[in-house]
Formats: sequence, structure tokens, C-alpha cells
Amino acid sequence: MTVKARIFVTYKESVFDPQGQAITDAVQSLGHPEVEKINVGKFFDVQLDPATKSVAQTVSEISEQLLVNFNLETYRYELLEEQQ
Amino acid sequence: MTVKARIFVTYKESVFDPQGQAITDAVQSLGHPEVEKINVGKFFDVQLDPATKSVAQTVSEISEQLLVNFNLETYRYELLEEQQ
Amino acid sequence: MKIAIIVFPGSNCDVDLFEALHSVCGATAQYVSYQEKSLAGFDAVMIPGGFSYGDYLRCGAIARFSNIMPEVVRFAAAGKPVLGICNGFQILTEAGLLPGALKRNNGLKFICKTTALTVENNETPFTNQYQAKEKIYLPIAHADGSYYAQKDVLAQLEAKHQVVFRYADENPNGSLNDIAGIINETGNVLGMMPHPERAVEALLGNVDGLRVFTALLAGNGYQKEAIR
Amino acid sequence: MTVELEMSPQEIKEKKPYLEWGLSEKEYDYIAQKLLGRLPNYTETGLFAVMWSEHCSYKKSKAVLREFPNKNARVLQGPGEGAGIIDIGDGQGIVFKAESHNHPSAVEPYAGAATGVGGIIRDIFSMGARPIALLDSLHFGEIKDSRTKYLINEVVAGIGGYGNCMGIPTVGGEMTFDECYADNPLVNAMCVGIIEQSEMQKGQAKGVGNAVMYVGAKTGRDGIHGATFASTDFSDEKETQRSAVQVGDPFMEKLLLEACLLLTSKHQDWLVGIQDMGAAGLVSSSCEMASKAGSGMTLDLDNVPQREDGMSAYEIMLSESQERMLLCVRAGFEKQVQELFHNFGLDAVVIGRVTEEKNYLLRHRGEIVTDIPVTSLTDDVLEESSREKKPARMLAQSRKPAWHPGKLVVAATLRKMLQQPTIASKKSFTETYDSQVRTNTVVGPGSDAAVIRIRQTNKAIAITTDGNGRLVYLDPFVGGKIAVLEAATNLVASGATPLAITDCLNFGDPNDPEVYWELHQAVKGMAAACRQLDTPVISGNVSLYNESNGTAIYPTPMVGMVGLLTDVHQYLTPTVKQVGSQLFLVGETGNDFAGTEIQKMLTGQLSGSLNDFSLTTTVQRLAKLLQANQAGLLESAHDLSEGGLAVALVEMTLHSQLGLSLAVPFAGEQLFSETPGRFVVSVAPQKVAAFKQLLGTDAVLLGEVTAKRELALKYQDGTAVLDLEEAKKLWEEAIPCLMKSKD
Ligand SMILES: Nc1ncnc2c1ncn2[C@@H]1O[C@H](COP(=O)(O)OP(=O)(O)O)[C@@H](O)[C@H]1O
Ligand SMILES: [Mg+2]
Repeated sequence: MTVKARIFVTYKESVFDPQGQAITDAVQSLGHPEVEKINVGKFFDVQLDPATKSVAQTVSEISEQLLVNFNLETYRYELLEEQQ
Repeated sequence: MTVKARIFVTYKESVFDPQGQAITDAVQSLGHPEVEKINVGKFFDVQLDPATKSVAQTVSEISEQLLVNFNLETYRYELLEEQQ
Repeated sequence: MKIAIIVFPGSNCDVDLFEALHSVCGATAQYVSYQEKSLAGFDAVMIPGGFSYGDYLRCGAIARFSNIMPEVVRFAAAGKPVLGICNGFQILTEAGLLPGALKRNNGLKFICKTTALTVENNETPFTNQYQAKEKIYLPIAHADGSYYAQKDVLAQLEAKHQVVFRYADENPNGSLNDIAGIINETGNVLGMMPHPERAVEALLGNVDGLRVFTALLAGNGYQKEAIR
Repeated sequence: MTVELEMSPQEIKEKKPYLEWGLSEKEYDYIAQKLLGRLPNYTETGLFAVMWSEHCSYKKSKAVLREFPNKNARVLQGPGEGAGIIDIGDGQGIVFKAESHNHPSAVEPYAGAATGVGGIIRDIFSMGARPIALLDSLHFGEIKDSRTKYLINEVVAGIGGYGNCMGIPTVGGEMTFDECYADNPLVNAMCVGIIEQSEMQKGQAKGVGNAVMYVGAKTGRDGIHGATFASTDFSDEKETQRSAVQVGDPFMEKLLLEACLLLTSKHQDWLVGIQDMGAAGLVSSSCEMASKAGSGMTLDLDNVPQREDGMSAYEIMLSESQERMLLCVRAGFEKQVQELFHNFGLDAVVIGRVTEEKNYLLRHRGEIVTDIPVTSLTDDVLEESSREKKPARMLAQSRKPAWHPGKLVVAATLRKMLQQPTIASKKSFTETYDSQVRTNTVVGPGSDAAVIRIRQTNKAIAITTDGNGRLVYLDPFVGGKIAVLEAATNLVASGATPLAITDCLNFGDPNDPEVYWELHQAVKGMAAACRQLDTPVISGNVSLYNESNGTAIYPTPMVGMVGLLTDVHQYLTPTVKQVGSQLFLVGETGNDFAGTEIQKMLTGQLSGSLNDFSLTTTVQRLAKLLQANQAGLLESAHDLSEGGLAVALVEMTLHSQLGLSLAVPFAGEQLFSETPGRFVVSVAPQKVAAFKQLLGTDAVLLGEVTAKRELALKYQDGTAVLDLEEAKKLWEEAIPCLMKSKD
């Protein structure tokens, strides 16, 4: 069986995100005063077989080992629906 | 009022994503045979005021103008719950 | 002194480092593949700049899982000198040998230019041939060189004089406290974004980086502090 | 992905899908009747269409390209291989080539520019050479709308993104701005490599039974029909129908580079031939390798590493996925080659064999999908003769009186001119290129030419790219001469002896007789200059159909020239060095205002005819200057190009703290004349006598270097003073300011 988990990685609140800032500025200058702020993050869609290890465990292991730099970033994850 | 929309941007299926490949390889070689594949995407959390323009309209406008490169990428969006 | 230059897939300043050590300083340097499992026989380790693993995910994130890295960690723990330049610095932070992280430049672009630096700590094995607070010029060439660490970590770095190089006239990338290079607490692991190996020959217009290497090669007795 | 149902040969004949792929009815009939004696199937028709496209076959430009000189005693490899090679002594060669990626960059600027760089790098290491430098030649619309700014930012980022990651320094180039390039920007890249002559490779597949091996990235549906796409002009309608964009992976290419160089330098006994998969991917690389060696070849397409499911033979053969190479490996060494590549984490797979029969045989899913003579794809192309006609605009121009700027307020004009994007500092772009990696860059971006030291020797090479569409537009023949001459003057001003050139011929639709005439005349002019300079054309590239919605760009041949310094320490830069040095103008100044920066700035358009000039006299002047430099008489040198003497003088002071006090023997406006083949040099006081004696009347003393940070000018009808710190600021800030401004 295969399930899909989506891991969201974002900068911690206290970390300045120059890209988010640049995109917010650009969007506003393109004529979107209705946009107040844009934050940028990345996500990882992990396709995995939960037979031997729980999804939660795989996700926390790979996030801690590789996907997330805890100096800067935090993460959350969710399971994706099959039809996705 | 302020609402939050999350725009997900991913490569189109046929586009080669070297980064996803490299991360998949790395995770597997770290001892995660249960992981079959990792795809990478980015997301934008857009904080906006829907008083003058609908969320759907703002999202489609800024995606087309700036956030998404339609040669390579596609997007979807969802509204985020308030407490998020 | 025999120096190991670690080569990862995607390293590209390895040759420059080798030439600086070998052709310019006359030192014994040897390339060591990321696949190796031993650093036996080496007296110093240098991790060159470049784009290990294409800088995919985060700069240096994937490289730190190579075979050689546990050995580099052991080498550092033994108090022997380790120098990481540019991508090498990023790898050292990802590996936890140095605190903090290197983020995308505030201007979001790759920058290649000469920057002014102040030597903040001239009591390290790499900088003891510079004057205290000496102003020098070294090239940078990176897209992700903005140093970040949490407040308490920064305070500690400052308190313990672990900031070795600071950008002087202008901060090119948004580094906190204008940090361009830091050393670990024990004083044997240096990470720096500027490229001293690009500034060792008058023909190329700059020799301000030379003393990083000559200091290490001369080994002016500063290691004793490093070995607790 | 849906598998398209392929048309039968009969359906192809009736429905003529090949017309859309760029094959004409005449060509189709010739293939069916004369070459095959039967109707080609779907895959075969696709192969012919792509191989017979202008991009692969040069069927329209071949006749013209024959006019280029391409041999002399130094040429080790002329046009025909991945790149040309020139002898620099000590058993070493310099390998170089330039390539255009205009159309892909217009569609997807980051990936287009990046894969352009990736492609030209593969051309260099496919010869067995280590790439040591990259240059670019970029032409965009005026920096005013957000689309142009986006194109500029993305193209520059794509070039830097690829080269920086590869660890190949981008050391120079050129960048101009003109409305004609707004929808069709020109993105040309040049790569230079160094080779041990004993390690030179060829793209050939010979020796019956030898293996054809595929190495590098997997094949996807990227850029299918990219090559034929490049051969038909854009219209907005087509822009929406384009096929998958090719994305580059410089990390993969870095691994491929190191693996291939290990193979070519250490294991020559395993290797018969090597070629990169560029335009038209697997088909063009494989059939060219076979045809060059007079061999036949069979390929088993099921063995081709694939990234996507259900790819047809047509798609596999035509895919332009990046970072792939094709090898011909001596039978029995396949395992060793495989292992070598595996050590770099790369795929290496036997996909076919060299055969005795001279046919090109492809198998896919148990069927023979192609069986045609190898040479039918490469050698039997119907060369097309084209009609030529002198453009009507030229005839009209020649009847008008020449444009003259009239009396000018020199200082104000100069200040304004320093802010013209074509003249202003490009530092905000070149700073995003790693120009120093490999630590051989003696002179990087911002001088007349880049100077790269050759390690383990006392030598250096100098490299430049130049092109000036405006001049070629006004007079293709004289403009073509000037394009080559300007490259040569840039090298001489850097202290180097010009050796050879590569080129990219960026033109419009060759079916337009006026465009074809421009192409032909420009090549004639370039060839004449190359002959006089003894700088053969050892490689190059043609990019036609540079039009959008029916309007062509200026005809813009780009010249990439390489020169040699036998002693690296003799390199020169424009920057003046010390107070008291004497400044000389070398070469006569005329009223050359047609197509100049001053004309464009003051009138907003180009008009007039170019004055022809003597190549013999000019080339003699270059030789004398080289002689003066070799005798150690020059302190700095700068050739005059856009903006004429006025701009050149300012440029010589920009990176110093010094000033100039000069008197020029002509009228104020002539400070902006762009008479080709001129230089300004500075000479230390104690060398002046020797310099004067060598140069004779060719050099005119203008004045001297001062400690005051100003340019003080006397001219026949007035005086001018320019604050150089202010001038520098204007020059530096012009482009960043334009790039930031809101539309
Ligand atoms: N796109 C570019 N890439 C790299 N270097 C560039 C680029 N554009 C301009 N330069 C550098 O800026 C300098 C001036 O360019 P240019 O005005 O074309 O010089 P010239 O007129 O002497 O040929 C050259 O050193 C060139 O290398
Ligand atoms: Mg010049």
C-alpha cells in the first residue's frame, strides 16, 4: 500500500524571509492593495509504504534528519487524500 | 476582515524535477526504504482583504501575474481556517 | 602538514583550494572523496566551495550525510583544524560543527564581488598572521550566505569571540551581526563565506587571503588552546 | 499520458502532418521517391523533419557559410565537430564555440538561458576539453516594460545559475538594448575549454560491433520539436501551443563533465567517439556519429533510460532532455565504462551497435520502427538556394544626406550618454556571475576582453564577444567587417594576438530575400575581416527566423574571438595607472555617425550609410599596437566603440582615482563619432619617445593623466569639464535605476 503525506516547512516566525517580503512588495506594486502579506514555504509530498513503520514515524524521522533545518524552520504534516 | 489563502505550486507532471530526485535519493540512502518518492513544491500563504475583490479573483490574478510560471508549473489553492 | 580537501559531488572550488595550498604555498594537499571513511594521516581538513548536490533542498544539507562526514566530526573533536569555505561553511553548519545556518541572501541573488572584512579574532590558527581589527578584502561568491542564528546563540558567539570575520563597509547578504566567518568554541573549526583561496596571487589582483593558509601551515602554537 | 495513435505512411502522405513539422512537400516527395523508394512511416518522417530543419542541416545557410575561411596552421579542428580547436603551443589547444538559445529563452527565459549554457558546455567537453570560461552576448528590448525587465532578470539568472553551479567562470560578454529585440531577445553563449592535443575526441561511431552507449540524464518528453521550433518564426498563436520546456540540471552536468573527462583523459583505449545530445537529441547525435565515420548503426530504443511512461519511438528519438551524451565504446569495454559512470551516480547503458550495413535501424517494442540509409538524414538534405535582394531601406538611405549631430554641449551630452543602457555599467548583472572560480581570471567582466591565465605556463588567453546589430542593419557588409574588427580591437587592447573566431548568426526569416541578402553580405564582410586578420572561423551557429509577428530583429552576427598572450604579464586594461602618463589616440577619426549611440540618443532612430574603411591599414595598426605592448611601451589601452572617444576616455578613469587633461584636434561632436579600429592608450613618460617612433603619425598625443578627478577637454570649438565622480555615479546607477522603476 502507498500513502501520501505532505510535509509543510516554513521559516520560524522570528526569521526574516527575504523572498516573502520581495513577493509581497511585487504583488502590491502590481496593483493588489487587497493583499496584505505573503509568506512562502515549501512542501514535500512523500509517497510511502506504511507497512513497516508508521507514517508519523517516517515523517518525523526524515524531517528531523534532512528535510528541516531547526535553526530556521519548523514543519507540520498532513495525510493526503487518495484521490489527490 | 482578513482571510488567508494557501496557493500550492508544483511542477507539471512532465517537467523534470532534479531536486525531488536528489532528495528522494538522499532519504532512501539514509535508510528509509519505505519512502518511494518525494516531490517538492512551494506554497504561498496569502493574507488578503476580500472586501473589494473575491479571494478567487485575487488568487488567480496574482498566480498568473507572478507566482506561477505556467510554462512549467500548475497551482491549486485552498482557504485556510482562521485559527491556523 | 598534510591537508585533506574533501570533494563532494558538485564541489567546484576544490581545485582552487588545491592550487592555493600546493602551487602557491608549497603545502602537501590531497583530494579526499566524500565516499572515503578515513582521514588517517591528515593534519588538517578543508571543505571547499561549490554546489554540493546541486544545493538541492538546502545548501550543504545532503552533503553532510556522506561517508566522510562522521570522520570529519571525529577529526574536529580531536581538536585538529577544519576549515569550511562558502559551501564548506554551509556543510559545517548543517553537520552541527558550527552553530546557526546560512540563508538565501537578502537580495535573493548570487553575488560575486570583493568585500571588505574586519578580522575580529586574530587568535585562531587561521588568522594569527592578521592584525587585530585589520581590514582586509576578500571575494564572496554565493547566493546563500546570510548568516542566521538565534539571539542567544549570537550573544554567545560574540561573548566568546567566535566571530572571526565581519563584513566591514557593507553587509552584502543580510548576515546577522555582519558575520562573514565564525569559529567553534574550541577554536579549531572555522567556517567562512568569503573565499581566501581566490586571493593568494598578485597576478589575480589580491593576496589578502594568503595568510589564512600560511598561518595554518606555520602552526603558530595556537592549537594548544584548541586541545582542551 | 495518452499514447498518440500514429498515422500510417499512407495517412502521412495524404494528411501531410510533416508540413507542420517544417518539412516541405518537395522534400517529402524527394525522401519518399528518391531516398527511400517507399513512403516513410511516422517515426521516419519525424526524423527527417528534424534532421532536415535549418537548425540541424543548415540547408539555407550552408552556401553562405562556405565563404568563411576556416583553416590556417593553428587550426586543429575546424567547423563540423562539437567545437573548433586552435593550437596554442606546448601540446595544448583551446576549444571554443558559441550557440544561440533565442527562441527557448523568449518562451521560458530562465530555463532557456540555462539550457543554452548547458548545451554549449557539453559541446566543449565532448571534444575532451576542460571548460575554463563562459561568455554571453545578450540583446534585449529597451528597459521600460515589466516584460523586458522580467526577461532580463530571468535570462541573466539562468546563465549565472548554470555556470555558477558548474564551477565555470562567466568572464565576459556584451549586452545591448533596442526595441527590435523586445519580443525576440538574443541569448548567445560561448564556452571556451583547454585540451591536451593528445586527448582530442571526435563524434564518431566506427568499428563494426562497437557499442553505442547512452550516458547521463533520463529521457523525457522535453522540447520535442525544439529544433524545428527554432526554425520557424514565432507568432503569438504558436506561443500557446509549444511543447514541454526543457529544464536544466547543472548538478547532473557537473557529474557528467567530470565522468566524461575522466574517460577521455584516462581511458582513451575504451573510447571510439563521443558527442553531446543537443538539438534533435538522440537522432542527431547518433546518426551524425555514424555518418561521419561512414558506418551503419542499430539502436534498441527500449534500452534508452526513460523518465516518463509510454514514450513513442518518435518521442524518444526527438526528445531534447538535457545533460545526456552519446558514446561509441570499443566492444568489450562496456562494463568498465558503465562502472566509471556509476561511480559518479550516472546511468550508462548500451543502446546499440555499430553495423556493417550503412543503414540506420531502430527497434522499439519488438518492431523495426526505422530503417533508412544513415546518410539520408545527414548528407542528402536538399540544399536550398535562396533569393537575395538588397533591402529597399538601404537604397532609400543612400540617397539621403548623411546625418550629423551638429554642435553639441559636450559635457551634458556625455553625461546623458553614460546613462544609455548599452553604455552604462552592467555590473548589477555581471556581479551575479561567478567570474573567478578556477582562480585563473586575470581580467574579468568590465574590461575590453577577459584574460584567463593558463596554469603551468606563462601564457594567457583573451576572450571577447561582440556584435552590433545597428551597424549591420545599416550596411551588412561593412557592419560585418566591423563586428569582427571590434572583437579584434578588444583583444589587442587587452594585449592579446587574435587567433580565431566563433560566431552566432542571428537573422530573420531567410525566405525573405532582403534578409537573405543581409545574411550573405554580413558573412562576406566578416569573412573579409577574418582573412585580413588571419583569424579563421573554427565553429559557429546560425539562428534564423528571429522575428515576432512578422518583424525581424536587426541582423545581429555575434563574434566570439580568442587571442593569445605569450606572457600573461603583458595583459592590458583600460584603466589609467599614474599621474603624468601621456594619452594617445591611435587611428584617424572621421564623421561616422550613422548607427551610433549618439544618433540613437538624439534622434531615437538609425539612419544613413556606413563609411567603408581599409582593413589593411587597420590591421597594420593593430599589429603595431601589439608590437608596442610587447616592447613594454603601453600602460593601458582601450578600443573605441559605442559612444566614441568621449565615452572611452571616461571609461579609462572609472576604476581609478585619476583624471585627464586633454586637447583633441577636432570638433566637439566628433568626440562621439564611432570610426572603427581606433584606440586610446596611456604611455608612461619615459616610454613616450619609443612609442612615438614606433607608431609614427598613427598616434596623436591628446594630453596627460592628472591627479584631479575630472575630465578636462579642449576641442576645436570649445572646452568641457566633467566631474568624474559624478560621471561614475551616473554610469553605475543608470541600469539599476531603470530596472527598479515602475512601468
Ligand atoms: N552580459 C554580459 N556578461 C558578461 N560580461 C558582460 C556582459 N555585458 C557586458 N559585459 C562586460 O562589460 C564590459 C563592457 O562591455 P562592452 O561595452 O560590450 O565592451 P566593448 O565595447 O569593449 O566590447 C566587457 O568587459 C564585458 O565583458
Ligand atoms: Mg572595447
